[in-house]
Amino acid sequence: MSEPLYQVRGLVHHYGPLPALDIPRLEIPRGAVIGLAGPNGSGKSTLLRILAFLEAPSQGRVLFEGAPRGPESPDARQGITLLLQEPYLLKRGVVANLAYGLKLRGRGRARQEQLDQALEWVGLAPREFGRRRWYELSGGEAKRVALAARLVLKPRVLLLDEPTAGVDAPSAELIRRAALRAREQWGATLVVASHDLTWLGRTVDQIWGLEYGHLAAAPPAPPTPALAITPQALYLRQPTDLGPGRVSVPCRVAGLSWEPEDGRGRVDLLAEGRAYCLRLPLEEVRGLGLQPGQQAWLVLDERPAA
Amino acid sequence: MSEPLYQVRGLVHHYGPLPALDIPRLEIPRGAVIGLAGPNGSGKSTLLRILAFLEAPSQGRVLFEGAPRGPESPDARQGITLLLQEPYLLKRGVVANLAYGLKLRGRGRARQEQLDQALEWVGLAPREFGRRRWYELSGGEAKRVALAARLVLKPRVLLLDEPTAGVDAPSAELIRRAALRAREQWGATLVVASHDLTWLGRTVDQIWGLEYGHLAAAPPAPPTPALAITPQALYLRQPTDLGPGRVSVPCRVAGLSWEPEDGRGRVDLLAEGRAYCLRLPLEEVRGLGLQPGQQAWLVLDERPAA
Amino acid sequence: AGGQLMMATTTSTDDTGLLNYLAPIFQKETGIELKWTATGTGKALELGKNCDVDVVLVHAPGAEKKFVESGAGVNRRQVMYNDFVLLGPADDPAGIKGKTMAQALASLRQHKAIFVSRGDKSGTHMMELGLWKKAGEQVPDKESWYVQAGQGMYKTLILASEKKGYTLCDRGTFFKFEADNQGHPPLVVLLEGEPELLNQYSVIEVNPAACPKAKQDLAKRFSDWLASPHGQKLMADFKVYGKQLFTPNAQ
Amino acid sequence: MNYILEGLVQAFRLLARGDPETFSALEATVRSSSLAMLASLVLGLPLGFVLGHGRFRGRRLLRTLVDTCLALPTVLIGLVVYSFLSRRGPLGDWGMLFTLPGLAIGQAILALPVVMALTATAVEGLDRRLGLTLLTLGASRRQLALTTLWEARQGLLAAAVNAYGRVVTEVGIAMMVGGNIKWHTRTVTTAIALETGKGEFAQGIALGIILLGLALLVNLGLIRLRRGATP
Amino acid sequence: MNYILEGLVQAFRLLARGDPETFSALEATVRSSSLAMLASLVLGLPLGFVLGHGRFRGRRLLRTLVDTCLALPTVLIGLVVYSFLSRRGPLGDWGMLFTLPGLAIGQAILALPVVMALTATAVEGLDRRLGLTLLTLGASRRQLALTTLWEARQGLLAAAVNAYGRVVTEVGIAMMVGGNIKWHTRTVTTAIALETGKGEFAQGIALGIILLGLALLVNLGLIRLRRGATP
Ligand SMILES: Nc1ncnc2c1ncn2[C@@H]1O[C@H](COP(=O)(O)OP(=O)(O)OP(=O)(O)O)[C@@H](O)[C@H]1O
Ligand SMILES: Nc1ncnc2c1ncn2[C@@H]1O[C@H](COP(=O)(O)OP(=O)(O)OP(=O)(O)O)[C@@H](O)[C@H]1O
Ligand SMILES: [Mg+2]
Ligand SMILES: [Mg+2]
Repeated sequence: MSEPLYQVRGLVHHYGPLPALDIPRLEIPRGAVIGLAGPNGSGKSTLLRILAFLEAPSQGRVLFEGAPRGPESPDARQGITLLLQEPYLLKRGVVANLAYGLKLRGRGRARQEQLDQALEWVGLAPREFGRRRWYELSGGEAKRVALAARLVLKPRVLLLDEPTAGVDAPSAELIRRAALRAREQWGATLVVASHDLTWLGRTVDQIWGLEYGHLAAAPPAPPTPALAITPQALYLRQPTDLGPGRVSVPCRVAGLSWEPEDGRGRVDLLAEGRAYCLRLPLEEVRGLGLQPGQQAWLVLDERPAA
Repeated sequence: MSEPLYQVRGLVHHYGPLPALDIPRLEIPRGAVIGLAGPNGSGKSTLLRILAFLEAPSQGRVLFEGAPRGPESPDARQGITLLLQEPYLLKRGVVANLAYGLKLRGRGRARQEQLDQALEWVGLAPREFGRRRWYELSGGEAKRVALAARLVLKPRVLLLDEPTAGVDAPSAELIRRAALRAREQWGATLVVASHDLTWLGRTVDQIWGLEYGHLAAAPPAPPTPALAITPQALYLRQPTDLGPGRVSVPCRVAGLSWEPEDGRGRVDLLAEGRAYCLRLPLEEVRGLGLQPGQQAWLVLDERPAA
Repeated sequence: AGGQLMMATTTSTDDTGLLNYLAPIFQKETGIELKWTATGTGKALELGKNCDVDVVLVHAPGAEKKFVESGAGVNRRQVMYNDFVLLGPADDPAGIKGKTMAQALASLRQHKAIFVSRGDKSGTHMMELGLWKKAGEQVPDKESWYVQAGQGMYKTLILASEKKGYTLCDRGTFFKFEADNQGHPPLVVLLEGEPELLNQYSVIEVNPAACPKAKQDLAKRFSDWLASPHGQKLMADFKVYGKQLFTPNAQ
Repeated sequence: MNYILEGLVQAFRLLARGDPETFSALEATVRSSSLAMLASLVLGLPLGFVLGHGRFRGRRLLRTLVDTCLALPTVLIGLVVYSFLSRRGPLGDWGMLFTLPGLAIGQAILALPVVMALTATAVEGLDRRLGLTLLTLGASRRQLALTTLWEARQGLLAAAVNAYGRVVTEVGIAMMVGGNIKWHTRTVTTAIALETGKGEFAQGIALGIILLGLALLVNLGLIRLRRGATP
Repeated sequence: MNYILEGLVQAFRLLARGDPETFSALEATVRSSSLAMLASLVLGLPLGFVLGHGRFRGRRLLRTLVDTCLALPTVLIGLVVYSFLSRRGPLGDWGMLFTLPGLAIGQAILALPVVMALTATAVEGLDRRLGLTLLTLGASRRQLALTTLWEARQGLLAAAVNAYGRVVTEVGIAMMVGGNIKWHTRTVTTAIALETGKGEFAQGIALGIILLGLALLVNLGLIRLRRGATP
């Protein structure tokens, strides 16, 4: 079980002449919950499609459980599922959409409780929404139905492309819980792309930054958290005497916040246009005595030149 | 010019038996920048479609400049434009998509500078994206192209349905600026629906909350700011002796933040599950001596029972 | 001189190539361009009745007489004939070779030998129906051995040969069939030369009283030309596979 | 004008008195066209799916060829099928010439390119996300094809209705391969052609109207398939 | 089998030596079908748009009727058009019977339901957001229709190609209204019918192949219209 679930080697993907992705090496351990962040067009969706084996990379290999796969290999087909950035519902009712994937797996007729539960996970009342047709949904509702249709499959790998875009805050929280439940309940591995760094930071173990198709922080083990930092990385005065391969960068305190869900506190920092966050018990946050807008320093691993 | 741009009276909209919107009275003044917030399915998109005269309400009247309109009336047709929640690009190149609306207005061939400028407003490099075809775009890029295609028309009314969903943070900031520029440069009136309350609070004059198709705060003049509050509304100890029709509600400090764009500070508060915000110079925020998670009180106008 | 003359005619005159042969000569000599539409006899007469053509050239004496009597046509003139032959498989299972027409038909019925009828009210079909009548036989409409094709002559021949059946055929088409099968057709002539097998062609001008716009002058020129000794000689000279096909008989 | 009115009256009369020739022709039409439609749908839907969904070399050229086959003259099909089914032809032993199943073969060839071309167009016109969605939900190649076709059902209905229109109205194949044999392979269209040739125009129109009536029945039966596929 | 090979050889021979009868028939076919296609597209595209895009009462019934008209037998159309154009008919004075424009009228009637039905299907199959998008960009009713049709161009192409296939292969109207008059209204299909009737099967196949060649040329010309409409 020490073998990583995904191993990516020398991945390059082109659209016509445009290179969209260039990832020399990447490993995703079993049971990891990984966040993908990066500007529009940085390649998040492309990477997710490749991890879902929907698109074959122009170059390089993607191994799943040690073997290369295609959309036809049953393991990958039934074990991996992707929520598209703009989900598409089949031209049927909500329930039929939920049941479709189960039917494909030949698990006979989907049990009603199963479907109801999936709807509840994404905050949709089964009684109200079960009956709706595919076009009788608002944007956020449609997105949540699509997500429910993935959750109900209890897939081993859950790839989510902006699951909370267009979704209201309470539902985003439910989605966060559903994602984490997937790992707890059936050991799912998750990769989640999102622009909502706050939400993402609270949901995933680590965030990988993508930019122009490059992974900003190389993630091989031991993984260096790129965007979620530890308290040890934060300095209120400029640190001296760092070990080799480490640098200090000035940052500003962008925000201090209290998270109603778990009562914990959080510090958001901005350094060189990139956001970092630190999650601590509320008291510790207060104990740091930070003020919004205040200057501080972060100590990071030196990044190799791109 | 004292007549409001939009006057809505007795608006009710049904989808089949489901009521999606019920707004007895609503007025939107010329040059206002209004935010619409509310959970999924609360009717934001429906309201925007009705304001764009794309959909006729089941009941009630919507007056634009004092007169009812339909999708065919040239004033409304060419003066009002809506960015759909899931924008659709015509099956042509990016440039042709941008030029399409201008061509409809018979303004001859669109000038190149005009189109380039619109792309720059949404943070897309004209040189790089001008040549792309409609399918050669990432989700966020497509959304921004669609927005640019609205901005280039310099419409009198700009209705934006979740313009920043799926858009990266720097672009969201650009979109915010573009929206405000529209009011400054050509006096546009804006109504913007979004789930990103932080962004929305920073962009609009006032936020109207929608819930189950009802406007949570009745917005007729003088408008009671529902979600953006003034410093006078915030108390650190429970206030007594309030005037008639006013109530105090306990709240918690959800966050303190520094806004890199304008260097101002901001306090986010949560009361009864609703978010309020207060924008102040950074020093004043610090001067309040607030801590995340701290308890405080808000004084609000008593809300009539729904 | 000049002008266009519109004629409706049966398929046989076109299929044999007779009109392709006559029309250019007629045009050269009179300046009149002959245009024709080749269809079933019934349809040709109906087109005449509706004034859509100026002249008809057909071979169904009974229908022609009615056509003239109804006032649709005038000046019916017999111009030529060819003849029909009764074809069948060479082994002649019904044994009709050498019999008279009436005996032959009776024998077909007795043996329930497959007989393929045109079944399309064409001149050939009318002839066949007349033969049954003359022989005092009921037309065997619903008998399983009596196959009603409802098609042109050539396709009826194909049908008959596929089914190894008997059929009535005009000699022109049989020539073609014979030639196409390198002189060894799957159907051979079993009965021929009886007087009732003559196939008379007539030309009829459309009645100008009923059709004011009909070009009766041109129609009459054509009719006269066909009946003239010159026209008659041309017909006699017309050969299919080296054999004369039509016998001129204008009075 | 008279023909049309007479034809209408005549159509009702034929149906009302249960004219055996008319009903025999109707039966032949229904039988052969049903067989032909069955065959062309069974072959044409999957082939059309591949043509519209696949991404293989020469796909565009293949589409052009299929589109070209939309202009296959029925008489040509009739002749070619005849050449195969004739006693002297390679399939002569099957004894299919001048039978309804033989006729249906020819008609299926006529319908196949229609079904293929329109199915391909319908599949191509679907939302690009559909295929990805089905794959992410775990569809195998077969399940993908089936669901895609089901999502495209409006377009497939159009394909089928169009092909049906062609099959049920064609004359060339029915004449050449069917043989227009009374009581056996005489279809409504060959009967119309025959009556027209006889000059019985009103009767021809009457039969034409009856054929249209049959098509109307078929289409009314399909109405419910249209339901529920659009908002 | 021989017929087919002979027909192929014969087709090349006819084209190579510029056989005047063949080229006259080709010309008649091109002329009448072009006229018919022009008329049916000019009428059928807007009507099909309304049928597919409009939201009026009775729309579904109307679609069913149009679909039924896909099964209009050509001989019936021929007879009806004949009834109007005949000297005795109401439009007899126009002198259109046995002319190519008259034939084109009948063929346009044949093509119209095909164009309408397939245009409606194509328009219905478009993304629901297209219409809203065009309205939000300020399109008038006419601009909406034009752009919608342009976005549906793949489907319209299928409609046109299908209708063309029908028109170019039909025999019934060409026989009845055109009259199959040599050098004038003899089209390739009536020539095929004639040759086949005479038993000149190889010649019939040759002409059929030539007609297919014409269709291939037309479709090759359309290939570039396909480009750029799909990723
Ligand atoms: N089908 C395509 N053809 C050509 N280029 C494409 C295609 N799809 C994506 N691209 C380009 O590839 C790059 C990566 O796109 P991708 O969708 O992976 O970005 P993303 O990180 O998901 O962006 P977003 O945050 O906007 O969703 C972008 O520059 C995009 O324009
Ligand atoms: N075409 C339709 N038919 C039936 N019901 C619909 C339709 N469109 C929307 N609805 C319903 O109407 C209500 C309002 O939808 P609307 O799209 O306006 O919500 P919204 O506020 O924009 O939500 P979101 O934040 O998810 O975009 C929802 O309950 C939705 O399910
Ligand atoms: Mg993306
Ligand atoms: Mg919405």
